[in-house]
Amino acid sequence: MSTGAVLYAGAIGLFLIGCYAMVAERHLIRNILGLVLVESGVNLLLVAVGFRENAAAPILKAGQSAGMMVDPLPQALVLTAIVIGFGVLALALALVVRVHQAYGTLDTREVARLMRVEREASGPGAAGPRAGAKS
Amino acid sequence: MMSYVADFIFMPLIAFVTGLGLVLMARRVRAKIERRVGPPVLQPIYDIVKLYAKKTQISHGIMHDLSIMMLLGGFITAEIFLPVPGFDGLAGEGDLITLIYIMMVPMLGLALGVGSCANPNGSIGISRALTAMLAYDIPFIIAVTGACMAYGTTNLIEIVQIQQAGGPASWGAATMPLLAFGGLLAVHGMMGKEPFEIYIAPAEIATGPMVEMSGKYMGALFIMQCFQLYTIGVIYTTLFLGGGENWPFFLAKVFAVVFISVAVTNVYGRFKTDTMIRWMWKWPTGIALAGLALVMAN
Amino acid sequence: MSLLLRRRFFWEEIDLMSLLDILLLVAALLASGLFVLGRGSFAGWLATVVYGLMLAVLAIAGLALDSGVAFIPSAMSFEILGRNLGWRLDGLGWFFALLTVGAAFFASWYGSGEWGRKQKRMGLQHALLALNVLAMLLLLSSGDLLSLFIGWELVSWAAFAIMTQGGGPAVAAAYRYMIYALAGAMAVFAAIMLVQNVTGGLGFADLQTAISAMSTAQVWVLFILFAAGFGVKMALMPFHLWQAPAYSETPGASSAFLNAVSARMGLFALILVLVKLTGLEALGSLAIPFTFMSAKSALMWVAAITMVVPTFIALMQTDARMLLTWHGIGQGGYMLLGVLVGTSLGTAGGLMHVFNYATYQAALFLAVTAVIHRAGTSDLDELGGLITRMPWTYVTLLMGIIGLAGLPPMNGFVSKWMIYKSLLDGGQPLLLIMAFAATLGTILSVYKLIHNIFLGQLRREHQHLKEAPVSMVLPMLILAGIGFVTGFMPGLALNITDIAQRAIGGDMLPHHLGGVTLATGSLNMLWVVGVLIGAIGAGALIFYLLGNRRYEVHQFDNYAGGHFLSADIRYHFSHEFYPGLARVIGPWYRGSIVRAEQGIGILVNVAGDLWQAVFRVAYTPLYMLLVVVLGLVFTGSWGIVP
Amino acid sequence: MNTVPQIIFPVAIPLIAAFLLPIAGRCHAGFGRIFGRAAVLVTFLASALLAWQVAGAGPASSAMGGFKAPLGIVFYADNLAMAFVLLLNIGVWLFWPSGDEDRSGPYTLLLTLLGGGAGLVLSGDLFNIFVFYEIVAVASYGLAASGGSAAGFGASLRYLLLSALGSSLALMGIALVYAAAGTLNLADLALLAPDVLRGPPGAAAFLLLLIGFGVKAELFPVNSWVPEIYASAPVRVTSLLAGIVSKLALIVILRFLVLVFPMPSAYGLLLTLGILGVLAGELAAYRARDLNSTFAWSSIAQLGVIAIAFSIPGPAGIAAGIALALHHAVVKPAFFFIADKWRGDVKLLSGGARTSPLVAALFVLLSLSIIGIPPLPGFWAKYLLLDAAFSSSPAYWLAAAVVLAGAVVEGAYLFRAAGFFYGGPQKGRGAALFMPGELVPAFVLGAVLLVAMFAIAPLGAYITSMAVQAADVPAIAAQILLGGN
Repeated sequence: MSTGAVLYAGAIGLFLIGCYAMVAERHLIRNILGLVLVESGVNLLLVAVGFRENAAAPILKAGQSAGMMVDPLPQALVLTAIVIGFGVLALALALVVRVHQAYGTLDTREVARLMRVEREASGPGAAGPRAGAKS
Repeated sequence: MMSYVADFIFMPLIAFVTGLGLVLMARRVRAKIERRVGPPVLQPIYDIVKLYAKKTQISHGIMHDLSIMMLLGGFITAEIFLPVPGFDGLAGEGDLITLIYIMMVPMLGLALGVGSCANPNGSIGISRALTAMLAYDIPFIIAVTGACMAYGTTNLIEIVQIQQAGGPASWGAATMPLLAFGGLLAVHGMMGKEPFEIYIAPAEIATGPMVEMSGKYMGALFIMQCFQLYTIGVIYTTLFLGGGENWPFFLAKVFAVVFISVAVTNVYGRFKTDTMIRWMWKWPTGIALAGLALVMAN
Repeated sequence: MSLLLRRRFFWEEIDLMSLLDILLLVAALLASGLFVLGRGSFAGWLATVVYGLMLAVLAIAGLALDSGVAFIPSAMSFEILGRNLGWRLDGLGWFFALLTVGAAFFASWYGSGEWGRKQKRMGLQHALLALNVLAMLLLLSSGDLLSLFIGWELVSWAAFAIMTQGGGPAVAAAYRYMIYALAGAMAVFAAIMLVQNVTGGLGFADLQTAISAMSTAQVWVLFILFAAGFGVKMALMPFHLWQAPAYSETPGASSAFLNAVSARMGLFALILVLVKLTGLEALGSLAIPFTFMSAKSALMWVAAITMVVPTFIALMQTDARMLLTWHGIGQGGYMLLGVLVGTSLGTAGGLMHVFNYATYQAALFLAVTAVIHRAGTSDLDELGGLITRMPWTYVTLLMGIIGLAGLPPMNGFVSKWMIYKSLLDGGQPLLLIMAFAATLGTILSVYKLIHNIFLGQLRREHQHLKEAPVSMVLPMLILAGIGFVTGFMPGLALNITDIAQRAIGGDMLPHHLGGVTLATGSLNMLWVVGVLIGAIGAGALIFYLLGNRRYEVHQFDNYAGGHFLSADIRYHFSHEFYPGLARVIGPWYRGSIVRAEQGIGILVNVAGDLWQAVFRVAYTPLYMLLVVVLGLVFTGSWGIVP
Repeated sequence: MNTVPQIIFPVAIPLIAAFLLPIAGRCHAGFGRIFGRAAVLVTFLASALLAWQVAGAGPASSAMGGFKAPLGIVFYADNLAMAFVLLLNIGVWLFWPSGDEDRSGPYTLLLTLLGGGAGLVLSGDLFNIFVFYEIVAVASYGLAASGGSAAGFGASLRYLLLSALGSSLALMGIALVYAAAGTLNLADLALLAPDVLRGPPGAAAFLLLLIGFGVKAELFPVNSWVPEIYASAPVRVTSLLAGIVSKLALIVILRFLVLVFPMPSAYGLLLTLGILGVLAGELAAYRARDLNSTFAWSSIAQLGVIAIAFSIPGPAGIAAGIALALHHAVVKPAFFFIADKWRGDVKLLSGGARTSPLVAALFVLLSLSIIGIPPLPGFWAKYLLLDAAFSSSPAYWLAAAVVLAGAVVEGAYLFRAAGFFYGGPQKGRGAALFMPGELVPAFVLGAVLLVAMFAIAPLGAYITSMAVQAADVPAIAAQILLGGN
């Protein structure tokens, strides 16, 4: 099996595992880990797109033409994507902390149920701008 | 001009006198069937005179009086728009449809007058009478429509002419027997004879519309009955029996139409209102519709 | 106006541009003015006077149109998104405009007096009435399909606004109307866009080109969209359910206006689009496969069913206003049927019925409103015997119901006669029989109306009622009077319908003052009414001259079953007035269409809940992935989009 | 054809200001607030200047750092892009938090959103679009949670998970595009696309991009965050997200569709999702019990309608979509403002018209316009849509029928609410709730709507020219490539 094929298989595999974690797991942290896996898979895919068998690192030195190098652009993209993913991950974890503070659980269905209960309780009568909502 | 004056005076008078004869015939026939002697010839006139001469004449307000005028006026108008031998009257100025609707004016007048008497039995009678009208008018209308389609005109004079041109073979009764039969059944209902006299129902609602009618009000109703029998007879004759070639034939036909009705009426009991509607909308309507289909097919 | 006075044949000389512009401008100023000063008590009178002036302007326009001018153009026109919007008033529009402004005149007059003072927000009602008039004038003078649609929507929403004025149940009824009207409008919208797609334009001429250019299937779609869309407004079956409650709950004077003309806007649009532009021949040649029917005869049957069924539903009503509004639906069927027959007699009959209906229905509604004003209810089970208390209202109602039932000597008879005759001559006996049957039902039903309100026993609580004030009695008597005069001399009304008929095209109906003379049977109302009056006079002679003097007794001086009936014994036969009939036909229409309507409502509810559930229950990344998978599967196979 | 370096200003100014704002806020609280507003104003002025230039001299482009187009970061501005940049600016100004809180967080996020949003529509490069999309996304997660309520955090987290997964899918799509074409520059792609992106790989790439960006564009079925977020986020954030940000994502999708993937399967995909969105949104809104979720669902439907419009090939569809988008951007925020004042069951609206007649009138006006009643602007937008749809293939006729039927349902639920406003007994909440000050943005938008009604003719002409410009692929490609020179 060529390196490229391994790369693609790994990328797709990571992606699928991540998807499974996001869909099937009920724990928010696991969902987020799934998201991380999905992102890794996609990043790997991007790298694989730019990969060339037996090519050199994309550093322009004397005597090396662009065609002999690995495509550098996807790598730059992946760098950016990793940074973005990191930011999103941090924000997600921060939100998880707040959700846990508010609901005392990280079970997705439980959180969804509590949110619905809360919304319906704040329905007729008790309605009005909620606490802390500065609009 | 003079002919108009003659029309206006003589046509209602003839109608009235003939109507008296029809009423007499109805009562005599009934008496014969019931093995009674029956009233004398002038009995209908005696009745009317007696009622008009009564000392106590009770009026229930203007509408009550006005209804009597509408009653008489409506029928007098109808007589003037009927074609009879020698007098076409205004039959050319208003057609069959007009005539049918003019005949509803006295009906409405009577209904209004009875209503204004404030007697519930009268109102019940009117409710039944109007329902009955809805029942029998539908087959009647189908018969009329079919006849008009066949003759291609609603002009009464022309309808008569078309039938007379070909002799009895071209009479409506001969060319469209189903329509004529359906129409005859409807006409029977129109005369308010058994089994279609639920609206009077003497034992139940004390003769319904007549409950507050006394004296000359009742007399006017008698006159109305004369007109009614005559008008119905003439319309049927005009539509299906070739109209009037001359007075003897014409009167014979009119009496025949009414006779059929009064002769069969005694056999029956009384239909309930809904039974009457169902019957009228089943048999005469069905027969007339079949007749109409035949007319349309030709 | 000085211009008008200077010349002898002023309508030939003045700039015709101005007439329609004057009309629209005055209507717009009136509507906006009334919104501003609506609370003033003189607002109603001002509006009445302005409507009177508008009638005068319309009369001048009518003279011009009668003298052969094809239409009166407006200076107002816009170009939007590459389309020209224009307005012009032709004879057809003029005819309906005359009725609109006339109805508004009487409604406004009626609402300006005592009745209006008792209303809660009469100022707003006056303003909304003026708004309705403005919207209708815009619709009636539309010069292309786009302005027609704009006018259509304005009319719908203006009517909606005035319907909500009753509050409470009126809002619910108006809401129902709104949904129907909106659905109809969307159908019309789709139809005109279809026309634009074929021809690239939205002029009236484009519709004609479109129809000749379209395939049969497309023409069918167009026909159904137009017929259903406009049919909703005139409450053709099966889109009729909204009308009776919506019109009944509207406050009296406004309701009279709506009843008289609002639903007729649908008829106007149908005549314009289907009869004038499409042409009845084209409709007649649009055959329904595997039947003997064409689009035209299908529509005629729809009109006939609309005539019969609502009439018998009206018969079962227990509220005077509901009874009248249900009849309004049925009467619409007569008009459409007459127009669809297509002969000069039928068209004239249908149009004249529009005129007649406006007069007697407005009179009837105003009279019922007067009853409500005094007695506080229009429930037919809770009234009775008012003839002694409110004689003039009774006279109006009596004349109105004679017109509604189509009996001589009122004008309703003439137009119905023309419709019957045209059906007979047009070889449509079944439709004729249905028309007759509907008329019979009407007679029963209107008798119940007048009996339960005015005849029979007077209730104790009504013993000291007064007649309605002059400001209410006069307009309704005048309306009833118009009904009688045009019944006696139908030529007057036929002169007006002539102008509309000329605009529609086709043969004109020759007529004279008394009616029409045809080869197959004529009608001369001068004779009919003259003889009828004379005969009633003769009847009066027989009645008064012969026999003894009468004693007039009190209304309660009679007895039944051995009891003297008085106000203490409540025995007014009003509830379930036609029990036998109800037993027979009651089961026939136990609301299949009502159930269809409910079914659609339930369907929308369930579908809405399902969609909500789809979003609420699931954990959504799954959806995203599912769509990706499905999309990947199907992306290869997209061929239907260019 | 011109290159304009100032094209960067609408993107750069707010982003820089966003980073400076916390510092400014730390120095002095009041200064921080003014600083934020000032930054938006400056951005607006820069954008307006640019828009003026673009309107006068035609589309402009510029490459950052002097790299040539395929490698460099290219920005491209035409009338369409500038219109939405301006809209975003106005929206941020109008929906700037009115509270006097000291936290600089929301302000920073708003400025980030402003910069990111501008970058989103101005970018001429697929990956840049992705980056700006992420910036907008992160800003909107934060804004959605900025209400501080527990539900807000929960909803925001769910939104984040969904959106991040979508972004990953979009990135996958980008990878596919890159694998097939070897470039991510929109102009290059436009030129290469007919050769390399037809067929299943292109369709798959478009599908992934559509799903990814569709999260923000409220496309069915990846819009499940909408009801939650719009119910829990502060009204100004809701207005901004529903009114404007969702449109930016749609504009991006439109760019992909027109420039890179103009093929039947792509149009069909967008059309299908649009139709489903209309059905889902309208029907669900009909069953909603409070104003807030009613408008959230109806927003989904409206975005579906816009998606249908954009899925019609040719400038007519684009013009209809732009008109619908602009109309929706005016109407929907105003609706959300009204809904914010009447939270809870619609029945609580009872009698509201008596105490707040102006608000009720505004509600009716907005409802009429969004249903599409002439002569209000909403009608003309729908007119453009139907015009475009009817001159396309029968599939679009079906879409038009769905849109029209949807309008009926829309009328049903909007006027059910209006019925509560005007009818029914007064529930006693109206008096306390009439706070015109809080509703200023809504009234401003209502006034805009009325003004637009009288300017339909010029607006229509402008939108049409915008659409023609946006549909002219060769010119756009040439201009973007030119930007590198």
